[in-house]
Amino acid sequence: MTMTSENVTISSESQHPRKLRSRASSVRWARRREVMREVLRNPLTVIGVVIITLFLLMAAMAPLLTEANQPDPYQSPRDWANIDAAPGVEGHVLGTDSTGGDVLYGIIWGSRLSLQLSLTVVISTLIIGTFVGSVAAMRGGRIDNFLMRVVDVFLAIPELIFALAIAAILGPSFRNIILALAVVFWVKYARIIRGEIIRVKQTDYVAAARVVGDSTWNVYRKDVLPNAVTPLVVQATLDMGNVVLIGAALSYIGLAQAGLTEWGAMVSAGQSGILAGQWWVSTFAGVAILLWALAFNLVGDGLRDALDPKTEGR
Amino acid sequence: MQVRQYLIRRLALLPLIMLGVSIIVFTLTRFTGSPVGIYATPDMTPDELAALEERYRLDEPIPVQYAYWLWGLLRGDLGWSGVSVAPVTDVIGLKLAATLELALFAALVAIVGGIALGTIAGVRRNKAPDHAARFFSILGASTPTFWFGLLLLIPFYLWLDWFPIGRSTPEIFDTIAHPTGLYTVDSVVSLNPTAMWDSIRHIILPAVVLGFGAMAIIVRMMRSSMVETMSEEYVDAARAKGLPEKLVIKRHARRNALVPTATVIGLSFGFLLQGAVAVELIFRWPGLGQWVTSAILSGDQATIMAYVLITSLIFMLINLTVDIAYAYLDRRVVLGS
Amino acid sequence: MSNVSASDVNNSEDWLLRVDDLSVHFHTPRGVVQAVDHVSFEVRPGETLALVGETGCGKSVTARSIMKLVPEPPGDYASGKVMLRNPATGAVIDMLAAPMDQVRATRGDRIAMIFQDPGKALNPSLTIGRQLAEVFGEHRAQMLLTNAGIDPAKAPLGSKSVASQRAGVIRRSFFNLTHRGQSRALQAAVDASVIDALSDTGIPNPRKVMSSYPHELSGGMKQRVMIAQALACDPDLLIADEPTTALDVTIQARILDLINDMQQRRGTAILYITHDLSLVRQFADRLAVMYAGRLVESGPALEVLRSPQHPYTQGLLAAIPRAGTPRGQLAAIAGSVPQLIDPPPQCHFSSRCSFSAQACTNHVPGLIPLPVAREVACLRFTDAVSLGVNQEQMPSHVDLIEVESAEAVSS
Amino acid sequence: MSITEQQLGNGQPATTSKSDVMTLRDVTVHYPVKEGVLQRVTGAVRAVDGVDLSIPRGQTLGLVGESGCGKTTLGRVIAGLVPATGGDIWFDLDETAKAQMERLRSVPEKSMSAEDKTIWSHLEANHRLGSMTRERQRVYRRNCQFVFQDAFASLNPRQLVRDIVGRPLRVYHEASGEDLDLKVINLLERVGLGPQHLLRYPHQFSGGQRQRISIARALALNPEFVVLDEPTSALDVSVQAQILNLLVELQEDLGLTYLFITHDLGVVQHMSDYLAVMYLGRIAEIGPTAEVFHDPLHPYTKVLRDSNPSLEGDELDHSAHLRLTGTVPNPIDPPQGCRLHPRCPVSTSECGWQVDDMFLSLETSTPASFEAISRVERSSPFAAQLVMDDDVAALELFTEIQNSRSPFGGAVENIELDGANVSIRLREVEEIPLIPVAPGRMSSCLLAGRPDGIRPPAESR
Repeated sequence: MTMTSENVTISSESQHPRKLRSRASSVRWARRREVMREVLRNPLTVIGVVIITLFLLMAAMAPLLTEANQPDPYQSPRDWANIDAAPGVEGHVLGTDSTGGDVLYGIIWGSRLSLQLSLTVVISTLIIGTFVGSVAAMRGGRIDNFLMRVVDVFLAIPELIFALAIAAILGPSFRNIILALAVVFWVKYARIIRGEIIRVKQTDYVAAARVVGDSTWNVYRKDVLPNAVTPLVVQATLDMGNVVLIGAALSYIGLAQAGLTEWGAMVSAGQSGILAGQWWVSTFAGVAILLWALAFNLVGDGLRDALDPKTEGR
Repeated sequence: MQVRQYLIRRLALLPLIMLGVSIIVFTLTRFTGSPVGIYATPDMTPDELAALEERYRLDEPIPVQYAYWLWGLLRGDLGWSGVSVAPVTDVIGLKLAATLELALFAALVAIVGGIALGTIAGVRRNKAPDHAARFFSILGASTPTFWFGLLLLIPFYLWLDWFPIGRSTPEIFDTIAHPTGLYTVDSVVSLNPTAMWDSIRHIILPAVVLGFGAMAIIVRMMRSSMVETMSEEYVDAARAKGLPEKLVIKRHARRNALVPTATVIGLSFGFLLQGAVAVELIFRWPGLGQWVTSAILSGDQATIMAYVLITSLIFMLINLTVDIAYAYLDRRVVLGS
Repeated sequence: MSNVSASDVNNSEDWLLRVDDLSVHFHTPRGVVQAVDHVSFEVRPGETLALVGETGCGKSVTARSIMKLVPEPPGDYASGKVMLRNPATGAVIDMLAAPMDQVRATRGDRIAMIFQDPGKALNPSLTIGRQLAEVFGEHRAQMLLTNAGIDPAKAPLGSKSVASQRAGVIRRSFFNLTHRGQSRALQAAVDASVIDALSDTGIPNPRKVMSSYPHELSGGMKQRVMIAQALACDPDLLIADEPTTALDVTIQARILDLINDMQQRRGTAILYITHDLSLVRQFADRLAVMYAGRLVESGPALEVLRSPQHPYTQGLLAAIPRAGTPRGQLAAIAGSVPQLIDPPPQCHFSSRCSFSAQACTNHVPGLIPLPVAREVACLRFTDAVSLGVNQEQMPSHVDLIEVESAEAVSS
Repeated sequence: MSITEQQLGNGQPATTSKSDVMTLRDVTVHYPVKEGVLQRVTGAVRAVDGVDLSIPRGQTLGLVGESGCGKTTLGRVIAGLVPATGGDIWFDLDETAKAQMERLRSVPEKSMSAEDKTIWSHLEANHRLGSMTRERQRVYRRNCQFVFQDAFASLNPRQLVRDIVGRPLRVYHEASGEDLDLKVINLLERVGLGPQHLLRYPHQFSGGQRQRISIARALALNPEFVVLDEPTSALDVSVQAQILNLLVELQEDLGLTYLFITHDLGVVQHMSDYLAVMYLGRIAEIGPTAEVFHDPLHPYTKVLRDSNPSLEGDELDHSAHLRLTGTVPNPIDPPQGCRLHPRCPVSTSECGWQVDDMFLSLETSTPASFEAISRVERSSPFAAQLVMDDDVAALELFTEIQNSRSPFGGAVENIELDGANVSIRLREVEEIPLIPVAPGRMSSCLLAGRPDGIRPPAESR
């Protein structure tokens, strides 16, 4: 039993109802801040947040950091004079690849692609998954049964393999990788949210809302969803990283356009040079992928520890 | 016992799910047009192509094509693999054996390492070993397998030359019989120490690379279930009986912590099958992954479909096994609820 | 009415367990929780002492400290001793200071414990038989070997270790292969001991129960198994931590009957932890009341229940609904238990106490001996001079003579 | 106050008021049990199995029983949280309506006169749960509230107290904006909290305070009737007293009717006017609380009373107390006849002994005989043919049953020995209904009406 420091006591002059309303929202914000503080107490989480912030800055300021290549900024500018240049060569801090593409440029503009990939995939699948899972859990019965069988079919195929097949069939392009991952990822969310909603539906506070006579939609909106969403948030955070990992694997295999400043494609491009001792292209691109995934994993892990009721108080 | 009924139900559901998988995969492949290209040669005339389409019934509506394909599947005909220049069914066994061998060794690495690390972390919670194990597991989950493979190749292959690339040294490989298709097993069966050493040398590096990511998943699950069981009252009760701490951890805490971990081990097998694609590419391991990659790059639809079907089937069978193991490990479980 | 004063009793050497100035702290991110705060009491051989208090008062932590079962960290034995005397030899061991292997040898053998929820205190993945066998294997290896017809001195290493470590749990395959006859005899000896222990607690068909898993048994049966396991080695002291709270009243009644019966037959001393004062009356000899980590009152159970002296004990008793109380007029104690994170040095009950005075908020009342071997920690029994404060800062005073006469009237 | 024979027969305890808030007739809640590969329904957990009950207006009816007896399910059915699978639940019947309901309930719809049909459909539309009109449903919903055992679990952790307590008012458009805030403050003050608690989350309160919040929410719509499901069993005694006092005070001020569900006899004795004791899905005994306590008319009630530790009385000697043997039977397949008989300390040969009881007693008393049974052919719960391992075992079993002096032995109508076969037939007994025993008191024990009552026979002590 804890009495938190955020007890906002209402002094007598603020008991006027109109003031109460604004106090209510400030109490809610105070609570959110408190939760954030709880999340950020873990130093590993803070490291994750810092890395993510740096990546975001990098993506936002890409045109300022390096001059955008024309016409397609997502193709490295070719410096044919400096092929396979080692890091530190004039103008190429991290070296160049076998076509004279600047590694640093690739990493900076690649962060934009990664952001685009993870945001598109995670947000769209989050919406689809939440919708399907909610319908299944709230309706139950046949609808639930049917939707869950569909989910079973999707889950029967390991996600990378599924995405691989789709992307392969759609043809090599970064856009198709995004599409393929979106087709694959919603299932997980549908399943998570369904399980959580079924759990929450059995709680006494949902029963209490029904005793009061509130509508199903209101119960869903006020009681069920807010209390079911935590594991979904955690998973989505983790997936912001995972999506990039899988996307990179797909481009590594060769499912993105050639020469794209995508990190996985860069690892692949640098691979042939490794035997000749040109380690830098693959290594730096790989480090970028690793850091991206690591950052989101750290934050997701921290969120899970701080928010998940199952591990609460540990 | 309910386990048998549950098993029957799950097995009955299996073909249905496989049917669903096949429909999805088939529809996807036909989305992008006729797969006639795989049979065609560049110099064919449109008429010849049409004849070819007719021959493979590619001019029929898609549901009919699917029916023919399914009928073929039931008779064991998975079509023609363009990349292997052979019927899919002839090649798939060899490829599967190679991948399974790799996945099994990787699983061994992941399970043994994962359980050991997870146990230590769970017991010594919030102390140095715990922090290390947690960071290690997050690192494992964040490392791109293909990149990690490359990273290990540089010192161990390029510089030190400890571990060779590929599945075997062909000259040694050919000296023994291959009843199981698993090189390591076959070499042991044939009591050929040279082959044994060869098989081990080849598999270690790819197995470690592949197992690393899966181990991360197992470590975190094992850790959190150890933390949970360590705070159970029966652990205190075991201490109150006067049992030594080692026994308390082994017999009372770890035994029960393994139950939820079993599910994750099943899931991590999916991870292994996926990761195998990249690892096989890097280490030139002639398995399903390498096979499917070349199929993808040359638009060989029959091979892609066969690959997806076979991996899904393995994945489902493993999850089924895990569920049943779960029922035996945890006596309280009522299956299917 | 006996005229033995409290100090006489405390000085006598007739004790089994003496908890002396025990403090247990928990380190949390919010601060140090003083869960148990300078608690002292003793248990005499064969008697039942009930430790009573509400949720979070520290009674369970006290019980666990006796077994040294409080997890460190976050727990921390900040002060005190837990001394256990061997009634036969007079040797004393301090559970908190003794080396770990001595502590382990004592646990389960000389002190045993039963837990609140038998469903949680039994390992779900081991059969009942295996769990009981562990106790015998740990503490009675010699006996098992003798019963199996193996001379302990000449027993092969294998059978020794089977007996001592893993009795009935894992029959070592190698040993099993090489010493098949001995292995079977050993298993039979283990089984016999387990069956004996089970049937002693009135479990019907112990053979069947032995091979079942905990979830296959009802709650009452599981608690019987726990009792059988606790009493397997005939301990001197049984710690019963709310042993019937998770059970229905009809089952509770039977379990209490059983504990009573076992105590009478074996002369085990019992430390009974409970929140339910009405249970105490039925079978505790003495009673100690805890509030917010401190002992506030103790004495012979019936005396304390008849004429409680501490305002908290009085409130607690009055809050229990009884046949005679007019509806809606229960004497509730206002407010709730204070937090124990870095508490100020004061009487913890002062915030809820109707007698509370200024002195109560800046002095920690110590236990004061009362007649009839009773003790109470309340400033009402202290005089202002000894605290060095003015009389008007003190709560209304009660003279010891008055207490004595109240007892005389009541008895 | 006069109690007519008819009223008693209908399961209504003597009441001073004219009408019932809720009237239950033969209510059942069965949860299907699915089994096998195809998940066919093979049976049902009979959580509530044929309950007749009336809840008199303005009074407190206590409902006691042990865990798994169905008391919580029954409370949830009455509050409309769980649908009944059988029987009728009537809301707000006045005396005439109730008489009509009783008269027409047993008449099949076909044989009703046109007039009766109108009355019946009017009754159903206005009073019967499940067939009420939308408006009446709203009236019922507003008037019947529920307080949960675990207050914390019943408060949405993500809502402020203001939103939790004000929610009913919002749902029924009773208040909004400033008005809502004022009303919520009033409610909070009513239950002993203050405006300073308005903008806090449930986790910021102590257990007792949370239960106060949950009571405030239940009172928001000014209901007539509140189901209290173990409202204090998660609380410490000192806090429990606060909540009980509050509940009594609110009842007196607002004229509330309570259904007080609990397992704590001390609390129910203190709180309720009438007492219903449940065992295994059925009511064992019902009557005015004081009388039920003073002179129980069902052995189960007596065991409950004797098992309940108390601070008073002279009985430190509990050898005279009745105790139950064994454990609660499986509610999927409850015992025939009286549900208590296999565990009852005062059972007789008429209590409904069946073949399964025989196995149970054999297993514990003579495991050898039990193990020697190789096959059983049941023709009914009361008759079976046993095939034993050999003739000797059969003879042993035969003589054992024949010489049995237990109540079970008395129930044997016919037993035959033929080689290794033993066929046995026991007296068939119908389910024992709740019967009026004394004015205002009903019991479902056969012995209750008899001169010796439920006192145990001398030799079985």
